[in-house]
Amino acid sequence: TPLGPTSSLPQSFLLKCLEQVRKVQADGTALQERLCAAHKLCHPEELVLLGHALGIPQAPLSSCSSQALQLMGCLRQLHSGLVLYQGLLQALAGISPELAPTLDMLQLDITDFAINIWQQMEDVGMAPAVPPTQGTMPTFTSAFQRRAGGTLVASNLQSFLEVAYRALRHFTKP
Amino acid sequence: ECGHISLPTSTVRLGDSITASCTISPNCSHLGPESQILWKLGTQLQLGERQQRLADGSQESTITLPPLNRPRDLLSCCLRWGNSVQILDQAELWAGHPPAAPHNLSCLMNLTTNSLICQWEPGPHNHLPTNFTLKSFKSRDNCQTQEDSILDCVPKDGDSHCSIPRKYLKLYRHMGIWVQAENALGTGKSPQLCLVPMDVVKLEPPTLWALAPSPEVAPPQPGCLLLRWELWKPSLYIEQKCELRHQPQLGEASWALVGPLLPETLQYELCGLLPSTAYALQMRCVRWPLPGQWSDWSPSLILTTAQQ
Amino acid sequence: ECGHISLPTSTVRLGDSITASCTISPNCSHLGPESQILWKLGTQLQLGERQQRLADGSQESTITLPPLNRPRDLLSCCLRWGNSVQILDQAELWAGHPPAAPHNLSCLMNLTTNSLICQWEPGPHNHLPTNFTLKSFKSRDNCQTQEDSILDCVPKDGDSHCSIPRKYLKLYRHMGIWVQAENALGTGKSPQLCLVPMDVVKLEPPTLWALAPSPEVAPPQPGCLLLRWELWKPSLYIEQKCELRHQPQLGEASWALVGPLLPETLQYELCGLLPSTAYALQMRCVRWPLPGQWSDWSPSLILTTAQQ
Repeated sequence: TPLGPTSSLPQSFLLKCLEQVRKVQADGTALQERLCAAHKLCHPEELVLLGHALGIPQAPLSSCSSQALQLMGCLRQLHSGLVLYQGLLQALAGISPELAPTLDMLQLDITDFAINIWQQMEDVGMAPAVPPTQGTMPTFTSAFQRRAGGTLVASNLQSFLEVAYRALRHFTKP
Repeated sequence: ECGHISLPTSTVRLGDSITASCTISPNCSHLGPESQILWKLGTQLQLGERQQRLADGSQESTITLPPLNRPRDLLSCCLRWGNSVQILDQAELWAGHPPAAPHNLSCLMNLTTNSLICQWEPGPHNHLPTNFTLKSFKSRDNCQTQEDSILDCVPKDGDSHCSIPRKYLKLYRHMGIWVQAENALGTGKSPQLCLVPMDVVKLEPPTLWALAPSPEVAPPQPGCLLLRWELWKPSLYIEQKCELRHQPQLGEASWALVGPLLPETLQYELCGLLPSTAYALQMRCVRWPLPGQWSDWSPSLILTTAQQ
Repeated sequence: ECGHISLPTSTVRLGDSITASCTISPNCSHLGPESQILWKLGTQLQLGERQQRLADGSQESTITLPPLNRPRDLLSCCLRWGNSVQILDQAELWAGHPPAAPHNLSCLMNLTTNSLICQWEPGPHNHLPTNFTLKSFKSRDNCQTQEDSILDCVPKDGDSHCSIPRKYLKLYRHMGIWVQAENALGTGKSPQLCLVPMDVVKLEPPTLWALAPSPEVAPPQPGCLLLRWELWKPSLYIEQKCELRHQPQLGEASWALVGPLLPETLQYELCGLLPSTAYALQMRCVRWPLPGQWSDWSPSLILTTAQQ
């Protein structure tokens, strides 16, 4: 059911987005729990310095924050953020055999979510002309860096999703 | 080669017949000039309609077999040799029907194995080796257009179900699915389903508990019961509504339904019940407001209401 | 790389200690000139013995760890940064023992699966990931010389048995077999077996039947029983001898042994028994005169002798 850019999107699309945010959050939590259990990397704040050195990028969500809430801008930022996280998770490939299934599930769910947003934006004619790219990704040169990177990326992803969830919640209110 | 059977096809419909020919080459040692070619279908010896000598000196016999009424048979080309019958070549004959279109195709998304499991009914046995393949494609609209290549899911031999792993699925997009049956005589296709995996999630029922009276929890009023329930853990991210049903353990009492109920409730008082009576309580949930399938009813929780 | 731990080895014997060093590169942003390097073993923070500035401006700390008493531990190289402790690198430390030599290696040739199944006892746990491999070679003599390359049979994770399929076996030739256990600290080898697969065939017991009286078969004398038995089908090609044992079902009676008996007997009269008494009968067979292993005793056949 196509809609004009100004009016809100179909309710079912926004409800699906909320469900997908919760699903990706659950996957992210599973990854964090396993990194903590298997490798004692339980506190991202212990890895800030390493994060700077590795150059792990963060995804902006200014149009989703309460101060400047704007539906289409928020969706665009949410989509490119998800694309960024797809790239970061791919860079973590080979993290460890025990974590690989959890990482795969997270990647699949993020990819699904990104495609849904993109296709909905296309359906309402609001998709950017050029799809966003992942940009330069950090290179993790050791097993430890992949695990530490995984802890930082998972933590950043949870904060990213928290902001997105609040904005989507706002947009779904009748 | 001493003898060679040639057939137009080795598979025909039950009741059809086949014309076969067998050529015995001249250099088939010990071959007398006018050796008689015989045919054996199963265990029955028969003469061909026509036997002729070909230009290159080989002998050729042709036979039109009676309508085949057995799914599988062996046709042998033989030669009388002294007082024995020598087999020189053999061919397998199959008879059956083209496969019926599989029917009753249904699919469920399993959150435990994270795969879409589809099952179908193969239809009547067609007596021939038949391959079933579950075929699917992703679609941007209601399965009118195909977004990418067709995925084949091949079930284990004899199975009438197949499961598509998570990595081949787009959980929130439409996909067209059908079953194709194929044997030597043709192909049968089931009607095509068009579904969204998340809309066919198979939820496990919630877990029901009695709420034991404690300092924080006052004991229930007479005719009331204190309960709590928890959603099935892998489905926590899915917004759901639930229903409760209860039935006094008295003879042929019927179920009474209570709902819709919120999926997560730490404390719920169910009232309007008969005092000091044992009740069976069951609960089920469904994805809501997004489309979904009801879970089965949970196993019964048996609780007894307080005395008057 | 911001920080890098270097270790001589990541696996030592339990109770040994390790000297590690960690180098923090100057370009690790926000690094103050005299940042203090800290070490964390498990959850315990420690200072290194020595911290020095290297020519290229990086800082290096060295630490000799206390004797390791846990099979697996995590060593982290950290930096005090503001009031937080930042982890810059992490290394897994393993402590255990070289593998003990596996023992009690024994093999049986299984005629049903047509494979040589060997089992062993792995010996005490050595706390380290350990790979077991069943190694074998064919030999023309008594396993003094090796005829061909060594075959590796790798058991499933955690299993202490492995089966060598028929196609790798010469059933009537000698083969040398041993088990090798390997972990980061060394290798343990079991004593070598030298066997011929056919000499270690595991026979299933024969099947015992009562012989019902019939026109051809006169009823048994008092104190006698009429029996027949059949060899285990897959072993029919093996010449065998058998033994029968019987025990009256009376309190603590012991088994009486009858043998050797021919492997195939259509009718056998067992006499010298107490009249109208229930007897338990069992039978076993062995490859004979060629070497072999006795089968287990067959399940009991309970028969009662006629009255006086």
